[in-house]
Amino acid sequence: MSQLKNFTKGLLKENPVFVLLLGMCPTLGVTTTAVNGLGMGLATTFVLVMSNMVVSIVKNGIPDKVRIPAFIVIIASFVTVVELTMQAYLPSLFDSLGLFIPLIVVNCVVLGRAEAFASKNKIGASIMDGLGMGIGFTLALTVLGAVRELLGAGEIFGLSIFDGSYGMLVFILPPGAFIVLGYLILIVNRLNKA
Amino acid sequence: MGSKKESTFINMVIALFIVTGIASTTLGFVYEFTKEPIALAKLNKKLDAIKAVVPTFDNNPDSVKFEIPVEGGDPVMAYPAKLGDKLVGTAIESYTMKGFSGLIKIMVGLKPDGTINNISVLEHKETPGLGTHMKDDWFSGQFIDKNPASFKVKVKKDGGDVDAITAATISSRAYCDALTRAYNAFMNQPKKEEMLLDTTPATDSTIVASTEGGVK
Amino acid sequence: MSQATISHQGIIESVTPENIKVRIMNVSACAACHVKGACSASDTQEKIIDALPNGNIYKSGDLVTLLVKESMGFKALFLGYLLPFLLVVVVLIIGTFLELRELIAGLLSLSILIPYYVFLFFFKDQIKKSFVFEIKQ
Amino acid sequence: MSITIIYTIISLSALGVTAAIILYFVAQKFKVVEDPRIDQVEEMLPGANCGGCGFPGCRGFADALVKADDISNYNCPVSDAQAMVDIAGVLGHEATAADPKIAVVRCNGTCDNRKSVNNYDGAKTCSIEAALYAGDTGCSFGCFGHGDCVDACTFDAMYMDSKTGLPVIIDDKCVACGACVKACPKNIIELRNKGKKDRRIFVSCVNEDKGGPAKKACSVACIGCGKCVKVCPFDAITIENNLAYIDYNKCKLCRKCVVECPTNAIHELNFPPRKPVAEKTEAVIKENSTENKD
Amino acid sequence: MDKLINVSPSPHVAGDYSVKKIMYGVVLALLPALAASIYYFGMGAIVVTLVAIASCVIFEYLIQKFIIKTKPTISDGSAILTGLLLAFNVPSNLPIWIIVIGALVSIGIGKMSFGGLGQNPFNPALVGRVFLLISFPVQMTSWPIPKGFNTGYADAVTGATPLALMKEGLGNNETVSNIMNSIPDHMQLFYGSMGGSMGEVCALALVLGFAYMLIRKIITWHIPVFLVGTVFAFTGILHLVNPEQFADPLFHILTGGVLLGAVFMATDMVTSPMTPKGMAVFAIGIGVITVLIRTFGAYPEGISFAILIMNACVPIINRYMKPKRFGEEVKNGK
Amino acid sequence: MLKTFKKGGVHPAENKLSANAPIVTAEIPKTATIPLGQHIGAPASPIVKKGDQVKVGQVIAQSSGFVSANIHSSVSGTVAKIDDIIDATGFKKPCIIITVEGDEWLEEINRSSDIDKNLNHKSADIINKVKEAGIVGLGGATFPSHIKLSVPPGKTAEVLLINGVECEPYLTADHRLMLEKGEEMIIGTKLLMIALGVSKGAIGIENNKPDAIKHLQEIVKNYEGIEVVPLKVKYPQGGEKQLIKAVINREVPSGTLPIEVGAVVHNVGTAFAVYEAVQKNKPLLERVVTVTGKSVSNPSNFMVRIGTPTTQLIEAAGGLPQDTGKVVSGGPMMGKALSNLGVPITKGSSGVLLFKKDEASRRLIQPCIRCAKCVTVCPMGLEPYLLMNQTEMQNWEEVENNRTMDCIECGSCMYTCPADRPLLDYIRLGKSTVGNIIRSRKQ
Amino acid sequence: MTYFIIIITAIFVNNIVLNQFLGICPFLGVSKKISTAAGMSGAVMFVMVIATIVTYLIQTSVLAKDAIIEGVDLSFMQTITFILVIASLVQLVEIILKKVSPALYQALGVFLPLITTNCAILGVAIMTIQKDFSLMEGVVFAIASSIGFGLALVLFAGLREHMDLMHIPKGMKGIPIALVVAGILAMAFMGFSGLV
Ligand SMILES: Cc1cc2nc3c(=O)[nH]c(=O)nc-3n(C[C@H](O)[C@H](O)[C@H](O)COP(=O)(O)O)c2cc1C
Ligand SMILES: Cc1cc2nc3c(=O)[nH]c(=O)nc-3n(C[C@H](O)[C@H](O)[C@H](O)COP(=O)(O)O)c2cc1C
Ligand SMILES: Cc1cc2nc3c(=O)[nH]c(=O)nc-3n(C[C@H](O)[C@H](O)[C@H](O)COP(=O)(O)O)c2cc1C
Ligand SMILES: Cc1cc2nc3c(=O)[nH]c(=O)nc-3n(C[C@H](O)[C@H](O)[C@H](O)CO)c2cc1C
Ligand code: SF4
Ligand code: SF4
Ligand code: SF4
Ligand code: SF4
Ligand code: FES
Repeated sequence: MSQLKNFTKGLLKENPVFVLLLGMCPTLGVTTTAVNGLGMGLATTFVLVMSNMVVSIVKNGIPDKVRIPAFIVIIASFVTVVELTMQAYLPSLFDSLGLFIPLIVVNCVVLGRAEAFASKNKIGASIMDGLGMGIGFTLALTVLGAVRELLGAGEIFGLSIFDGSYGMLVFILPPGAFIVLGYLILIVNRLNKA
Repeated sequence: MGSKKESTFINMVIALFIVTGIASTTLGFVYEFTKEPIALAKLNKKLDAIKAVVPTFDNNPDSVKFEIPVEGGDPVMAYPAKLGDKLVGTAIESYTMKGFSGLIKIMVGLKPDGTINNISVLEHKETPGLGTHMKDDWFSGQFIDKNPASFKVKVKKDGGDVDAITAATISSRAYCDALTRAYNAFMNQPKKEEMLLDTTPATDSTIVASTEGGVK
Repeated sequence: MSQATISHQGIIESVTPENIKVRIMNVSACAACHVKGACSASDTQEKIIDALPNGNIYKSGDLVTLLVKESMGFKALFLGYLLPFLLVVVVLIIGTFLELRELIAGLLSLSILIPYYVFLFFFKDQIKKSFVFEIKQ
Repeated sequence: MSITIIYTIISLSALGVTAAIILYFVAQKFKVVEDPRIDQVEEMLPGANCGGCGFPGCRGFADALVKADDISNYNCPVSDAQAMVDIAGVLGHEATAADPKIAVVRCNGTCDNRKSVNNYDGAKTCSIEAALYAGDTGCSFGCFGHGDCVDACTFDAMYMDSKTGLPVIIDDKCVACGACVKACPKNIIELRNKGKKDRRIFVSCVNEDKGGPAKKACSVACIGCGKCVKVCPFDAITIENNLAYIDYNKCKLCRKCVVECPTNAIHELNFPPRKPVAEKTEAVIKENSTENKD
Repeated sequence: MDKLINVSPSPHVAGDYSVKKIMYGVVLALLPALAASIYYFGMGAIVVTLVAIASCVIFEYLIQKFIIKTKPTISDGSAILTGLLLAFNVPSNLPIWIIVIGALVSIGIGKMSFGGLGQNPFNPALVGRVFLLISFPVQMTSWPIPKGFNTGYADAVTGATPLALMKEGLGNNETVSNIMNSIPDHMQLFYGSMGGSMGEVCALALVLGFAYMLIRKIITWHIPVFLVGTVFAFTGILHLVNPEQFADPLFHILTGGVLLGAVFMATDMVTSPMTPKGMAVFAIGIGVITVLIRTFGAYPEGISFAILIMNACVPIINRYMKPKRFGEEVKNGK
Repeated sequence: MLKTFKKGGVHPAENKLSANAPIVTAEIPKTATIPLGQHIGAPASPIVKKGDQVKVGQVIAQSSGFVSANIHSSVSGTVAKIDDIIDATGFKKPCIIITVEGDEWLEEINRSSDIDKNLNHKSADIINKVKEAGIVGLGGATFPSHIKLSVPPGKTAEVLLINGVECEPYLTADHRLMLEKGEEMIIGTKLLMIALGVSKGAIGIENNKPDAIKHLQEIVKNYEGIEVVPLKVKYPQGGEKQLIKAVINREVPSGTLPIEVGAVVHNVGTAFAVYEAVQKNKPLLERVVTVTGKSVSNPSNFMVRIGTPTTQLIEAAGGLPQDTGKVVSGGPMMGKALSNLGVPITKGSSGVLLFKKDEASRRLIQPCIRCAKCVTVCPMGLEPYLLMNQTEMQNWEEVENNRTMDCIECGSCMYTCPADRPLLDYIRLGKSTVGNIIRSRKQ
Repeated sequence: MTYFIIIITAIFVNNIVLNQFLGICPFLGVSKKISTAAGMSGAVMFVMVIATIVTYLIQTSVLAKDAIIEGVDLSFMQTITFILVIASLVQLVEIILKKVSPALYQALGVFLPLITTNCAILGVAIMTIQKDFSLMEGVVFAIASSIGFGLALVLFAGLREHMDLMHIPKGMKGIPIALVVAGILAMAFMGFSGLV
């Protein structure tokens, strides 16, 4: 697979959220606005790229049996880095993402890529793969956030599109997350087939 | 694929030891590095809230904060703001449990005589589009420069002077409740007199980094 | 009449007159996920199940379905998870009532698991008798 | 170095070592001897995780393949036959390159060829009609046309031709999984060799009646006359129960029987058009083209 | 004989129930309540009803025709019913665009996403209603005050429902008897002279509809009776415990959507259990959750939520509440 | 209160058009086509060849297994051929075709119509006679009757129930038989009681046949131990298990036979056939068949020789109406639609029912609205909608767990379904598939 | 009374799956059978409680500020520690069970999918710390959360079983319809808001 393909496959064909259905908890949990989705997506992308990179560097030094815990440690470290950095420099975003930042650890996109891809491939490919997956994830979260924000409050990225009093609150509330994601997956499936 | 390390006991321990060792070292340093900015961010958040509700000041209200006990509930936190050595206002972090979805936290800026300077909402879980309107200027604006001694902090339905948010009387009521709590605490604070007389020079406004967040 | 059963696919590992060993792949809760391949392998475990030999029609390598009565599944659940869970919680409550320090109470409640598992160990043959696996093609 | 860093390192390393020890024991107890070949085989599988093989996902299947003594009974419907051969190679089994197969519909009882004698009004599925009635035509062997086979195909490789009332197989999509064969209560669909250049010759009829009734019920029925048997130079054709059958392993695609058959029951697929010899042949060619449009 | 004879498996005759008859039967049973709401809310009721029905039918048609591409089946009457019941569940001064959104949600999300009639696990009209309630709480909780032969629509004078008054009053630590003074008496409640959703106000009309459906054997008595009984018993007990904290049971039954829900929405056969035993469990569940929400929750009324929640339990109820099998439990007098 | 079974049931329009038409002896056909498989179980094996001369009552095919029955010639003449003939379902089945010549009976058959009240028989003799005479259940199931009379070891029969319910709409064959051959039928009942060694017998009759109830009540006064039980009009009152529940209030446990609760059920026609076999030496070679339908000009009841073509009976009842859309052998609820009209009357045919075009088609299938009407009416306490769905999804394990095998195929569910779902079609498919699974498991 | 509030909140008002979005993967992925879903919830309850106790003890006696040494605050290591501890714990339970009673272990293997460390378990452990619960409160919270998880799971398994017999439109089959159902369920559960 060419580098480019490693990168692009994550965008639509193997989009981690819409197609692979990975990392659903943060996807649903943080996407009340497009900005939150973007922030979470970028945080995850960072962890994904860094851990993919490190995993592919150290893969040969690690015995099979402790592969998973070692990966977890690596991933968790990057998560903590993100956590601390965000807390320091983007405190309000950190507040709104809340619990889901530490939960990046258990996001199977990350562990999954480390395990399935980075542990078998060279650094370059691994980074591209991580980047592709991460951007796919970010894209999905941002789209979901934007749709919810638009339907719920008439805004996208805080820019008013129509009068907020016409917004349907339910889309900002938990039920809206499920419903919008359900239909988005439907649409992406159709697009992918076409 | 190169040769993998065998999964022997020793290998495993060593590998994990190394991985965790490196990870922890890195983390430790990152932590050290971000410790101050984090503390700063936390402090700033608080200071911003205080700034928003009291007149210009030049001290660090966080370093002179104190608790005021409240009857039948948790104490509220008071942050005296001074310009030079003059108390220009006190920010009171007050709360209520009577919101539509429970807890609402507000920061109330009171001038030394108890007049409301400004109010900001710190934390709430009210329904977006309903209770959230309590953050709107028109709503909080109606309290500015009112003194609860004369301005009845109650929604009109309950015989007060406050215009309630449409379809969110509960939130409005809760807001008034938190405000009243702040006001009462301020007026009944044991240190009140002392505070007004306090002439100790304000520490310069550089922020003391070691300050921990303080209030949860 | 037939009762609600749970079935699980497996592959016959070995056949002896006394029992048949069936190897199953125990996948995690995410098993329904499209790309479980992309997830880590650590959460797939092989388990060897001893099943009752019924007839000589099976040979090793056959793909078979293991059948367990649903009630048996719940019994296993009770012994394996719920009972120890209850023990832990009860000890914790007692500890809290005795106003022990949290650390002590917590450790105490966790340590109740040790005698529990010892107990299970002594009764393992008894337990074994009450769990019967059937297989069908 | 601050004290925090020191403690960080101490506690985390301790944790790491503890985890290593626990995992060591886990590994000891579970002994998941992951045969490296599993990964290899999994790589060769399509990764569709469709469950078509009867195992939980491709990895499950890969695992089963690696552990099995004889893999000839295992088949991945999605990947082509070559993949299975390659896998057999990896696993050191005999590489029996099974010829690629494809489903064929052995009934040509279209609405025109086979008139209805009554009007079936029950639930519109083949299996239900089969359980109760012989069908709404004189042929009690032929296709009911309710499309149970089409429903069974998970690869969208079939559709019901609304004109003929018969199922049609889309060559490119059929992976020879056999689901349709199992679904058809009349045993009309057969998996046959895909043939050179996708060319196939088969008897498109399953009627076991004697010639007279068979011909009466359906104008293109095999009447068991035996002419094809005589003409076949490779002994590929046999007749049993008044029905001819062409063994695809023996058939060399010479097309002699096709011309010989008096009822046009023998079909040829994907052959170039013949030089016009007789009008009958033309009919056959026309049928080919309908059969092939996808 | 010119045409071929039919063959089919037995039976060769069919009874005279049909989906259409059932659906239109329910519509008929809803007419008294419709009449009552037109009486009380005038133009508003007519506009809301027409918009809701029309948009439900149109959405169903469009979705079937263009999205899932099946033969449109709008003539079976279920979309009309969904529209009518959606209209019955909203205030009569609801802006038209909100009603259209409600209809889209009812039909699009609540029904067609699952494949249409009979496939949906949740009551479509209630999915629409709860969606609107959560999305547009302001508009959905301003109730026109009923007055005979009302003609206004958007400009109707709004007020609160008895339940909202009760909830608010209790929230202010007032006593029940105090609050009751500002609420119409029980007889008025029975006739429907109170604020509320369009179709829920007139208990009399709903009871008439119930009787009609019973006689026509469209529904059985189990769900309505168990549901109302549960609400009565539960609120009765609470009332006995503290009459100043909890309103009397009759008040609870006559106000809000209990009757509408019990007779027309919980009985939706698609989304309710199949056996009398199951229906009893289902109805009791709804009753209990309704009272819990009303008396302890934030919302003044909870029947819509309660029905949806119990809808979710229906598969489990069906699974464990099987009909008694013939020959299952043999106690033959041998 | 009339006795009835408790759970479920429907009440289709009765349409007993031929209730007042006395039984007419139908003409002897020109050729008789006698299928070898007229009963449940193995087809009989022919013992005549092409060209053989046969007489009325002569055995032409012999029982070929434990569950099988003899077949007798119902006419006299020459065996034209033994061949596969398309049967009612369109499949080819072996038949003996006899070209009729005259009407020559075997001598040992007593053709007088005097009533022979001699009850001095031994159980074994009766059973043997029944077996020899090729009697099978005439209530529809065509199960060889002698097997039902041989109580399996370990079980005891306590009561004999005679099924005169005739709960199927339209059909009146049993009704007329009870009215016209009541006494013979009662003697047959008595003989069956002797064969079974029971002292109690009951005849269950639906309350819509008051004349038959009265008539039989008169007669049974002379016969000890027999009671006539009027039953509520509710389909499927005549189902074996429902009848037992209604009359003696016992439920036959799932998966077992009536003998489990000490009951044996026979149809009135069977009882009459037993009378004829034992007292008159006459094997089963004719039966009463109702020919009816809303468009039929003379709805009638015929005494018909087995092997008579259906078309001949239809002619005798006034001919095939122009707008016939469907022809059913048996009643509207359980009968089989005929795919061609040339098929012969067999031992199991109780009626020929003609539907007009507008009655003949099923209505459009709609999605199930889960109204539970099918559940309510199922007399077996099943959930037909579920069985259908699970069969459709081929979830055989669940189909079995939900007891599809208990279904008696009464059709009540499908009759009542407002969405016109083909419930029973699917349930039958489920039953046959699950039946196969169970059988293969036993091996 | 606080326990009561914790319980009601965690089960109904802030249901861990429908409102907090934790444990979505098993929610969407776990088997279609009600019994398996129920079994799974039981197992999760055990793991969640044990995990909460262990992580709580680690937090308070190691990580919290001043817990081991005055002035040292290791709480930033929460994430990494908890995930490691929980992951090992899950494995440990398995080994012990296998060792002490193979039959039991086998039966569970056939009955249940594997329990993995998922968001729900880690999330509850972290929330216990974040909400400043005492140990007992934390345990009650964990139990209530797992009941809420089980409730959602079982309801959902029932709906799945039901929908397996229905003709869901092609594109909606599987995850999309599952999410829509979850959304409607979440909407219905919003009725419980304020119920404390
Ligand atoms: C979905 C929904 C959310 C609500 N949220 C709030 C809220 O956040 N704050 C509030 O005061 N009232 C809220 N309410 C309304 C109250 O339940 C109640 O109806 C309202 O306070 C009545 O007061 P009014 O006199 O202001 O109309 C909400 C109602 C609904 C239906
Ligand atoms: C914290 C954690 C979360 C996981 N989440 C998922 C998940 O959401 N979906 C999934 O398919 N696998 C997930 N996995 C991996 C599975 O548990 C398991 O390893 C995988 O399904 C097995 O796939 P296999 O069949 O390729 O071996 C997760 C693993 C961990 C450790
Ligand atoms: C649904 C149903 C309805 C039946 N109705 C009748 C009936 O009306 N009269 C009758 O004699 N047998 C009826 N039977 C057949 C009886 O169950 C039983 O087979 C028969 O009475 C036994 O007598 P036989 O062996 O003499 O035929 C019915 C069976 C079923 C399943
Ligand atoms: C007694 C009865 C009650 C009904 N109640 C409702 C209802 O509350 N909401 C609704 O959308 N449809 C209702 N319907 C119509 C129909 O069942 C509904 O649209 C289906 O749920 C759509 O699949 C009802 C139908 C009947 C027969
Ligand atoms: S079902 Fe039949 S047509 Fe479809 S892929 Fe399988 S073999 Fe081919
Ligand atoms: S080939 Fe078989 S399954 Fe397919 S439509 Fe014809 S009869 Fe039905
Ligand atoms: S009677 Fe018909 S519509 Fe009603 S539940 Fe049964 S199958 Fe469904
Ligand atoms: S399921 Fe069987 S027994 Fe029940 S009503 Fe239907 S056909 Fe009759
Ligand atoms: S045998 Fe049929 S065509 Fe030759």
